[in-house]
Amino acid sequence: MDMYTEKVMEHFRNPKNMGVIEEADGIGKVGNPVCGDVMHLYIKVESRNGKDFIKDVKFQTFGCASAIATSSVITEIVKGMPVEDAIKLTKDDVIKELGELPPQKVHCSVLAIDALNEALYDYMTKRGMKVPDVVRERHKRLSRSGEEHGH
Amino acid sequence: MDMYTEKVMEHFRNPKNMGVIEEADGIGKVGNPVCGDVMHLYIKVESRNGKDFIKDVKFQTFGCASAIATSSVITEIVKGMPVEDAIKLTKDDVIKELGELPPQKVHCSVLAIDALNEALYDYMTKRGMKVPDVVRERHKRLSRSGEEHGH
Amino acid sequence: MRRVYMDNSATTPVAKEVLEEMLPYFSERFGNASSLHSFGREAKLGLDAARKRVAKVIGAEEREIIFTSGGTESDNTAIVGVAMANREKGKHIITTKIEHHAVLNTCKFLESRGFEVTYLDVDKFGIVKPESVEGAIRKDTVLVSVMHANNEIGTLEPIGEVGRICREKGVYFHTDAVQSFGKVGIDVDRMNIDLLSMSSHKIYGPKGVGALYVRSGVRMEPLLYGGSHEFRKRAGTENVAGIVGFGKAAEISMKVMESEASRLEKLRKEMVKGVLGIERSHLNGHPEKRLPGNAHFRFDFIEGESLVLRLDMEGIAASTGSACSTKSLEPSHVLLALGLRHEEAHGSLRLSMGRYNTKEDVERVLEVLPGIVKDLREISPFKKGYRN
Amino acid sequence: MRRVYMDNSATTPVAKEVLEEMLPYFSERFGNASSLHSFGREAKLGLDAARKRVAKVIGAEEREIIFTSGGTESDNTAIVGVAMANREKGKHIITTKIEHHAVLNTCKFLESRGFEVTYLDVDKFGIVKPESVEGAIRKDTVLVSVMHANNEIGTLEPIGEVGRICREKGVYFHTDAVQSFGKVGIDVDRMNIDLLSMSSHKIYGPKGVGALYVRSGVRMEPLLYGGSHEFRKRAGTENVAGIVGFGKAAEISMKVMESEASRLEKLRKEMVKGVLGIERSHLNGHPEKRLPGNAHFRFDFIEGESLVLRLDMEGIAASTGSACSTKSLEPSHVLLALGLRHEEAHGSLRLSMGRYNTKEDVERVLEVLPGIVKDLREISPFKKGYRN
Ligand SMILES: Cc1ncc(COP(=O)(O)O)c(C=O)c1O
Ligand SMILES: Cc1ncc(COP(=O)(O)O)c(C=O)c1O
Repeated sequence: MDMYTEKVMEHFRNPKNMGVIEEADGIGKVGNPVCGDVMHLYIKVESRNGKDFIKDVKFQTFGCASAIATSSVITEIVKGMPVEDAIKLTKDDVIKELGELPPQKVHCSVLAIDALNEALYDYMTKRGMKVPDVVRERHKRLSRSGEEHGH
Repeated sequence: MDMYTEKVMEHFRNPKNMGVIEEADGIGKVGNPVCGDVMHLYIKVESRNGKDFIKDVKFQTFGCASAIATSSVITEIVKGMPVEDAIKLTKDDVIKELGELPPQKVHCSVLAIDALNEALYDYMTKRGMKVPDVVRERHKRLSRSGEEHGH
Repeated sequence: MRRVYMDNSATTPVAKEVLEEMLPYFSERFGNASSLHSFGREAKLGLDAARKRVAKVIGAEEREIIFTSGGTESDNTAIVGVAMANREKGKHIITTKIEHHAVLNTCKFLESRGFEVTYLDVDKFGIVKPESVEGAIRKDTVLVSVMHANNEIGTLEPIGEVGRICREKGVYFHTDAVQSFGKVGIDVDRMNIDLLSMSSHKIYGPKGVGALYVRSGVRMEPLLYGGSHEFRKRAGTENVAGIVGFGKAAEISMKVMESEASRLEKLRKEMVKGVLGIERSHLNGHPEKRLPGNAHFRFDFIEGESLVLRLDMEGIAASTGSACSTKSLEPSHVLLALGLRHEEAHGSLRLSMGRYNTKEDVERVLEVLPGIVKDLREISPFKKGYRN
Repeated sequence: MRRVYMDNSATTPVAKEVLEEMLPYFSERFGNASSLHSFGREAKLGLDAARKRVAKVIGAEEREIIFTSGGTESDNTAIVGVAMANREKGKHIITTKIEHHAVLNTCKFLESRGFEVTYLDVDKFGIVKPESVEGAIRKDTVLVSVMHANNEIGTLEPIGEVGRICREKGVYFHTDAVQSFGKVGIDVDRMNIDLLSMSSHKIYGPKGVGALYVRSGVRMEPLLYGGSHEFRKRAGTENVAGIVGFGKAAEISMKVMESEASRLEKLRKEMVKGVLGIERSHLNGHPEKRLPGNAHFRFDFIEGESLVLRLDMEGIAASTGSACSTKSLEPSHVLLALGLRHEEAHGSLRLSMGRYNTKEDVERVLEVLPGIVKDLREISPFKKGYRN
């Protein structure tokens, strides 16, 4: 068995949506260079028929191949997704999309979910919206310890 | 390095002087089947010009290749030798003749010297001769413990 | 001179198909299986495939197979590893008097570290009674180690029953299956085995490779510390070519197991019949419950090493018992455990037949052996009986 | 795609001449070296010749060479064996913070058994000060273990001076020479070395073979118990084919040592010069006192694994440091010991050149590496500096 699935390597080789959104509606920054992974996620949100959609999303990542691949894949998953659905995503959705991650790399999928959470939190608080409990809890946990992101 | 020298193997393959001397002047029996080696040595002695010579010698041996080879070689060494010289032989004479013995087989050369000693002792006491100290001492040691023969 | 190799219990030649499968892993797919790059991944693929093949032979899961440097390391790892990891529970180990030195000397080492070891007796055929295992288990027993097939006399032990008893009593059960692996059917689940030692060079694979089966959940310390190889149970850069060869050898052995067993049994029966025609010769071990290819004899009044060397002069490779003890002066601990006297134990000869032996090989042995026995008895002072 | 292998510190391909010398020992001269018969004696001859060749490289006596299953086993045997055999004298061991895990984790194991271990610091180049060894030696110190060449950054340690100090103080000195054996001159007498670990697969020999030099008279317990192989210091049927290969590999290495060292040093200098042309790149380890073929870098703002995998996509095999730790999340303990920050330690790349690397290989790396670094920095949130 190879360490990484072909899908992981594909995203690593050709990461989608990398870069910065200059006028982002929400920015999520998680991870810590000390631990070897940092992910920055930028989102642009659009309202259509009273529903919020993630219109655009970009990332910057410092980290191993699976950190880069999970970053890329989370942007693909959420691009065009209603915010209310994006909130419900978990690390398993990321892993399922990639096929599999080696046990010691599962934390990268958590990192991607965390980055999304932080971007959504940032967006919601900036707009003065009510932040759903799940997003608030996750944010609290993440801000308590900048160094902990699931491993 | 092979375990045994070519000389050892030669004597093992074609042992010299094996068998019994029916009317032996001296018989030496040493070793113990429990330990895996037993040697019987038969000598026939002849006097010429007032000097005793080992005229004939034969052996029977139960044991490993080096026990058989040392038996064979000691018979070759002593055949025709004055008794007074045979008394002075040591295990090193046997080993030198064979080239070398593996460390765990050195006791076989001791066994051969012991068998010779016992055959000489037997011959001397039967004839009522004065037994030289070295032969008597060796005999005492050997008869104290039938099981000990140098290892 | 035509050479006849009859020492397959000591070691076996590497099978042609095995060597072929190994070759690319020396200089092409040579990567370190832990490396991230393509050379490493190619090596890892070979490693994983071999693990699957070895696991299959004994009905194990892949992650329960740890590759080692051979049967000796497997035995040491199992015994020291389980004893040390469970020493809070107790310091008592049970084994038998006829184990290979890789088990016995490891137990002796543990005795020097404060463990207590019970060495069970065997009957005159070399079989350990399952009830004696049951009777020896105490509250502080942490491990029972009973070999599957004895390497000298070939006797097969009732490890299924021993396994059942150990499972009932909640004691780990290790079996040294170095001689039986790939030759006799093994199912670790059905036989309730927790740890099992294997060695590649006994089944036409390369030397220096072995494996240890460790049931999931068994508490065991590693013997070798270092990198996190082999599920963190055995450190050291994996011997990929060797392991690939072992895997192939295991696969072939499983495929031919039944046909080889019946073929070798026939050869053995011929051999036994022929050799017992020599006066004052005896078969050691059980007449039926033994490894298919193992024939083990003793001859009164002569000594084993001489016999082996005389056979060697005729181009026949045999042994007195185990290869490791050929240079020792002690008679075999296995033969003594059968109740044989020292002088009887000195006159033993093991003819272990394998995949490349034929009917002609047996005939050749039967042609020269009687004369050699006669010759050696000629030199022996005991033509009629042991006396000094 | 043309493949370039630049991970020779992780492992090397088996040299053609080595494999050729091994081949007859698989299926022809396949006997068990402990067997009395001709098959066994043929194997024994191969074993003895290999022992002679290995001994010669380090100026040792043949009987001081014990064959093992690799560098890891050699390290474990030396450290556990000496510690346990001398525990009446004391339970203190000295080593460094930059040893291979085969040494470090073995020391950790001994800590769990009541030993005390001092882990010495190194300077920013990875060099341990001999005076710090001297200062750490106590009455109850039984062993000092300092590696010869570091496997990640390639730094060469002043083991001659450490050896002299240990000899003066009457403390056993072990050195892990797995990376330097056959590449840098070693003389166990001149350097006052008591125990020295070697591994075959780092010098174009097969994997799964190694050796431990043990000076005559050194008190050491075996790690593997069983038959009386290897002067009773390491049980287990000898891996004859592997050992023969190791012997040949050792012989070749000695012959080409000097010419290879100067050739590789040239390649390395070219590589270093080229790579340091990339902005914010750094050389790790000592600029001169290092293994001839080792070039070890770090690049700000990017992570090593990504770098290795991107190079792999271009057919270039490299590593972040040691192969064994590639799957761990921890940054290298070696780089941290140099005083690098965690985030710096994550961005490392080891390019280890060997016998089959050419100028073209170096050029190929220098052709693609700058672009890859640039790409990865594009994705990185730290284009200008580390901040969160
Ligand atoms: C029953 C048994 N156990 C253990 C071993 C040791 O295996 P290895 O030679 O692979 O170390 C052997 C053979 O030598 C054996 O026959
Ligand atoms: C310095 C050092 N020590 C020990 C080892 C372990 O050797 P082996 O892989 O042969 O077990 C290695 C390589 O893996 C090494 O580089």
